[in-house]
Amino acid sequence: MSPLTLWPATASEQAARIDMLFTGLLVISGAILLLVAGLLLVLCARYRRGSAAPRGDLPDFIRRDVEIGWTAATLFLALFLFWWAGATQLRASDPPAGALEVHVVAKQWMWKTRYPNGAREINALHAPRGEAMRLMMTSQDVIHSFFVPAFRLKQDVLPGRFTEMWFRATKPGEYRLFCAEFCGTDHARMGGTVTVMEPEDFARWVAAQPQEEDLPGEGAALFTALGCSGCHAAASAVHAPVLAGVYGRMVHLADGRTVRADEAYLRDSILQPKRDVVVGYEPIMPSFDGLVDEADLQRLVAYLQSLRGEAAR
Amino acid sequence: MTGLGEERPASTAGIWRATLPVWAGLMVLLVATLVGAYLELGRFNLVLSLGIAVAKAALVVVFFMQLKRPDPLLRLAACAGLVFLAFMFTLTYADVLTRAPPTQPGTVMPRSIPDRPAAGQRAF
Amino acid sequence: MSGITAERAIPGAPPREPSYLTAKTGLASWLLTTDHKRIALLYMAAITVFFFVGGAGAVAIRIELFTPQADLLSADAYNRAFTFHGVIMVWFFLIPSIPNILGNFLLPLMIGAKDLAFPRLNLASWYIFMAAGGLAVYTLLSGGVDTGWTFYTPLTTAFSNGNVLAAAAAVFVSGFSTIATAVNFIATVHLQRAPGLTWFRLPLFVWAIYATSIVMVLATPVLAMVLALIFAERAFGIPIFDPLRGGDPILFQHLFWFYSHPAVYIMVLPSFGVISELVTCYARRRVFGYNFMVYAILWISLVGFLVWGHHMFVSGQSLFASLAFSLLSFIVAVPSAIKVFNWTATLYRGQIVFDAPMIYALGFIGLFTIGGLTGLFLASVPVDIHVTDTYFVVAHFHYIMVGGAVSALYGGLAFWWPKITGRLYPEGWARFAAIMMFFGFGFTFFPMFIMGYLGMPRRYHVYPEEFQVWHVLASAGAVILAFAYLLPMGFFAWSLIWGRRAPANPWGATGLEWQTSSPPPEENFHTPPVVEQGPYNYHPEHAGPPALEREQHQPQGRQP
Amino acid sequence: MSDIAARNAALRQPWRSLRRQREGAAFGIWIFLGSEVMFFGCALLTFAVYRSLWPDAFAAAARETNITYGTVNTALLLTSSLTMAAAAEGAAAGLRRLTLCCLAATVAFGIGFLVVKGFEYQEDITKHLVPGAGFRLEAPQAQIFFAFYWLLTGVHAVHLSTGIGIATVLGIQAWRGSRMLASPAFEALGLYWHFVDLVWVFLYPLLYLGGRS
Repeated sequence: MSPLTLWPATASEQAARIDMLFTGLLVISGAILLLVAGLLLVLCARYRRGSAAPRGDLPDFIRRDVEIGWTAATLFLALFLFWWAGATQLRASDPPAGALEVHVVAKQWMWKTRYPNGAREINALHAPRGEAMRLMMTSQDVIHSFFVPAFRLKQDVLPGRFTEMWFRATKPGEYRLFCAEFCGTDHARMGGTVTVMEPEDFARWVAAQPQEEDLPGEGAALFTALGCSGCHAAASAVHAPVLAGVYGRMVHLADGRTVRADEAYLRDSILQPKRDVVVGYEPIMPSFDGLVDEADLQRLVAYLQSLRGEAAR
Repeated sequence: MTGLGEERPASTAGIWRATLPVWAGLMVLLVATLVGAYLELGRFNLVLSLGIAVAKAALVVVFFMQLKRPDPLLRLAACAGLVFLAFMFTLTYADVLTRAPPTQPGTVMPRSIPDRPAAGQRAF
Repeated sequence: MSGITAERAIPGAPPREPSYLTAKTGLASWLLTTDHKRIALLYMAAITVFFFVGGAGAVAIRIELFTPQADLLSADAYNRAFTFHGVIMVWFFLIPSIPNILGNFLLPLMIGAKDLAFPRLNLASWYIFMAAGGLAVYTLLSGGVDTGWTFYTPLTTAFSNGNVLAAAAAVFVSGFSTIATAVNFIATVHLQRAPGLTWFRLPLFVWAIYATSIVMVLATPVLAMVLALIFAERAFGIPIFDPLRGGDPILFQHLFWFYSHPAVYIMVLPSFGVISELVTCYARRRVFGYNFMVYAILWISLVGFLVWGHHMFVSGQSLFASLAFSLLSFIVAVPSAIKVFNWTATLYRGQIVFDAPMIYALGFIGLFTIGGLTGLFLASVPVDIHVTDTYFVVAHFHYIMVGGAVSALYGGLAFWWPKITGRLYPEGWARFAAIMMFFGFGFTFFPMFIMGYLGMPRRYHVYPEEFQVWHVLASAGAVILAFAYLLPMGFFAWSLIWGRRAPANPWGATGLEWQTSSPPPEENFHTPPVVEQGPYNYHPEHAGPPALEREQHQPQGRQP
Repeated sequence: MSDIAARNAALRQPWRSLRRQREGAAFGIWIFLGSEVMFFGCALLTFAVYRSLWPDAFAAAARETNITYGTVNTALLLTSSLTMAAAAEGAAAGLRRLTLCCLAATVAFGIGFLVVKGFEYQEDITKHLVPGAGFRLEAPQAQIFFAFYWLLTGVHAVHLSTGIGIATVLGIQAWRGSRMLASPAFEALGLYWHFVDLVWVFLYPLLYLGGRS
């Protein structure tokens, strides 16, 4: 990059819209600034001490009408800008259905990304041009912020919850990724690269990534290692529900409710087992809150999901 | 501004006559809120107990804190905090109540945090 | 450009009567004084020290950022430097500066009172401030704190290895001082006004200090509580914002910004008051739209409480809340615009004199306009998402708080220097310093807008090379700015000994504070004034010799 | 005659009249109380948000508090407000005996409150209701409830202790005669005391009455 860049690279649909809004704001505020500065200079020159310009009382219309006039004008301008900015934001708020979903986990001081097929990267994100990509982000420690200037996008990443953002890249190239929320010692070094590729190249790249052991397989290992199988196996002495095929089924709870055993339900049941106890069982399961981290949870849930087919057989 | 110290009871008996009924009212409300807490009212338990708290506060403010005296300055000062508190509650709840479910706290468990007190991470 | 100082100094002034400065002597007469004027000087001494301490942090930051690598400071040292710069400058310089120095000194004088309503509380407030300052300096000496001045959880509560507890305690204690001063100011304005001084005859500076005090009283306790929560969580491990136990770090941000956005108005509203006094005096004109100016001040202090969420557009706050806060933020821009327009319009048909305070005031209007207009960018949700947490924001708030508040502080100090000390500052040097401050400021902070939009994140001690040119520009500008700050300290100090004696009203100004001698006697007025007119009773029609002109201006008050 | 002398002795700079000075004191305290409203309001907002996020954990946690102690303390504080109101009125009316007796009673009720609170704290500690390792309830969010329980009652106790201290000093000064009954300090103390009482009036239902039905 040349040392005197004045405008950042524009590489997403949203970036183009924000640039337009930004330019509009520049023009409007530039005009206001020129007006104020011009008035100041002209008035200072004309009414400097001892100049020949006439003084005396102000006419009534200046005192009242002008004041009301510019108050109203400012208010309308403010409301107009709100409408423009708000509309721009609302257009971009919901991700399109079928967006490619990538999980992002932030920790001091790195970014970890994981693609749907299990490929993983650190401090890097690859994205196909022209396709929507949705990032589901969470943090393992403090608040970070995922910031790609070329996309004009930024979203804080918090521990204990997901935040999401989406974009559709428009221009192949390599762009900077920053952490924008101060996160401790090496905040300034918590960055990486976002690479936008042509869709074919992206497909080739993803396929070529080393495939890690599949999530369900890792989940199965955990299921044994954490002792889940001790109770939830069919032959167990402890009275606990058998989990084969539970995913996606409706289950009846002890308090009379019926819920679908979806991903959220499974997560909750691992972390807060006392909350939604299935009818006919005692609330004896310990909480695994703090014992399993987010990645482990994803593995376990993936394993339980994989059992669906088994039960159908 | 109206003066202070006017229309005030000047005798011991007068003072008790002015204050004891308020105290009695407060005690009645205390019993009421205690009983109310054990009634099965669902969400309205909170409404009831806070309503009674507001009533008690009103008694104290109006009679003990002398806001019944027609001094606009003091009334203004007394209301200012409440008005801004209302702003704070409204706008904070405008966020908390409209967040998408995955962005509420407690959706994901972060990895246990190293150099913090190991307090309560394990509930068993 | 003809100055009024040179012509105004009255040769062979009458023998000086005892002033508040000379009425009593000895260290105890200063440290135990309940005289608001002396307490103002105590604050001035303390705040000057903190300005240097906070400034040292800025110097370290700007030197480090000269190159993209970490040369001077390690990552941790840099984090401590900017945190300390922020904490000291916000709570120990900007927030107390104009209210506690100029406000303390001028408020009773401007309303014709003998003192503030609660003089002993005023002194106590200074001691609390000093205790807080001591804690802040202790924080620095004990290794500093590396959380940023915003103290975001859970970094602050669980991860930071700095001395968070001491820093939080320092800010917490300083809050008591702020609240005590504000209570004092509000009660004074309500109950100590001179006979005839109705609300709409108050100078705008008094209105500004009054509105600021309301903001202080209602916002500071929220900061105090939220710091207490942080303190408890870090010190005793009780979970409040802990995500492991269902806590919500965003809630912390709501509470923090509920204080910290109004805090911006605590810093800038008093400047509005100062600028209104300066512009009217040097344009020799009644302020344009006095009532609108008053309503604008009150409107800002009210709506200023409702816009805090614009700091949180990327925090994970709901879109609905973001849009609501965005609308309110655009609306709060209106009264600020009114003020800028009205100052400009005050110049119309004036007799403008370009003395140093006026140059500071004109510089203020320019810088504040840029700062305010870039506020529109930050109120727009999509643009803010891109530029928040970048140097764009850094530039924006420095334009408001440093370009604005510090220009007003220096302008106000120069303007009231004769009243405070009884000496005239050297006009030529002061004009030079004022012009230098304007340009030095522009060189330092304007490049930050550009690199902010390019994507340079804030709080980075190492950065990609493409930003270096802008950082070098900013650091070079900072050198000019530093001289512009130091120079007035030099000539103000010089004037204490060699400056010419000031008459009671060297600028021919109309405020009540100019109706008493310079420096004022201990009891402020020999005979309590009675007010019969509105403020700013200037008459630009006549541009005669200054001495004549002074008599033509009806003073606001009269001695009965 | 002594009344006028007393009034003059109570008048301070920069006030022009005692009446105005009294109004100033009351107004100053009211502004300060506005600030205190925001102080406690901030914590109550945090509490309210968490209560709406985790209603079950908060109800379960609230059941663990000792309602007997809480109720007794509420009664004690409300009664202390009665005596404080009588003391302030008595001082304004120049009734020395009433003022001194009622101030003493107020201080006694205040100390009584703290003593009961001490027993309650002790019980809470033995019942493992301090957030952290070994906390008694399982839901992690219950710890947040108790974080607020300790924090709010603690901050309230600090306020109350301040009130007790000031009341004691004023009482001794009035008894010795070094402070005139006409001084605005009594009314100011009264306002502060009632405010501390009001804080408890709201803490009581929030901390003790939840989840009882």
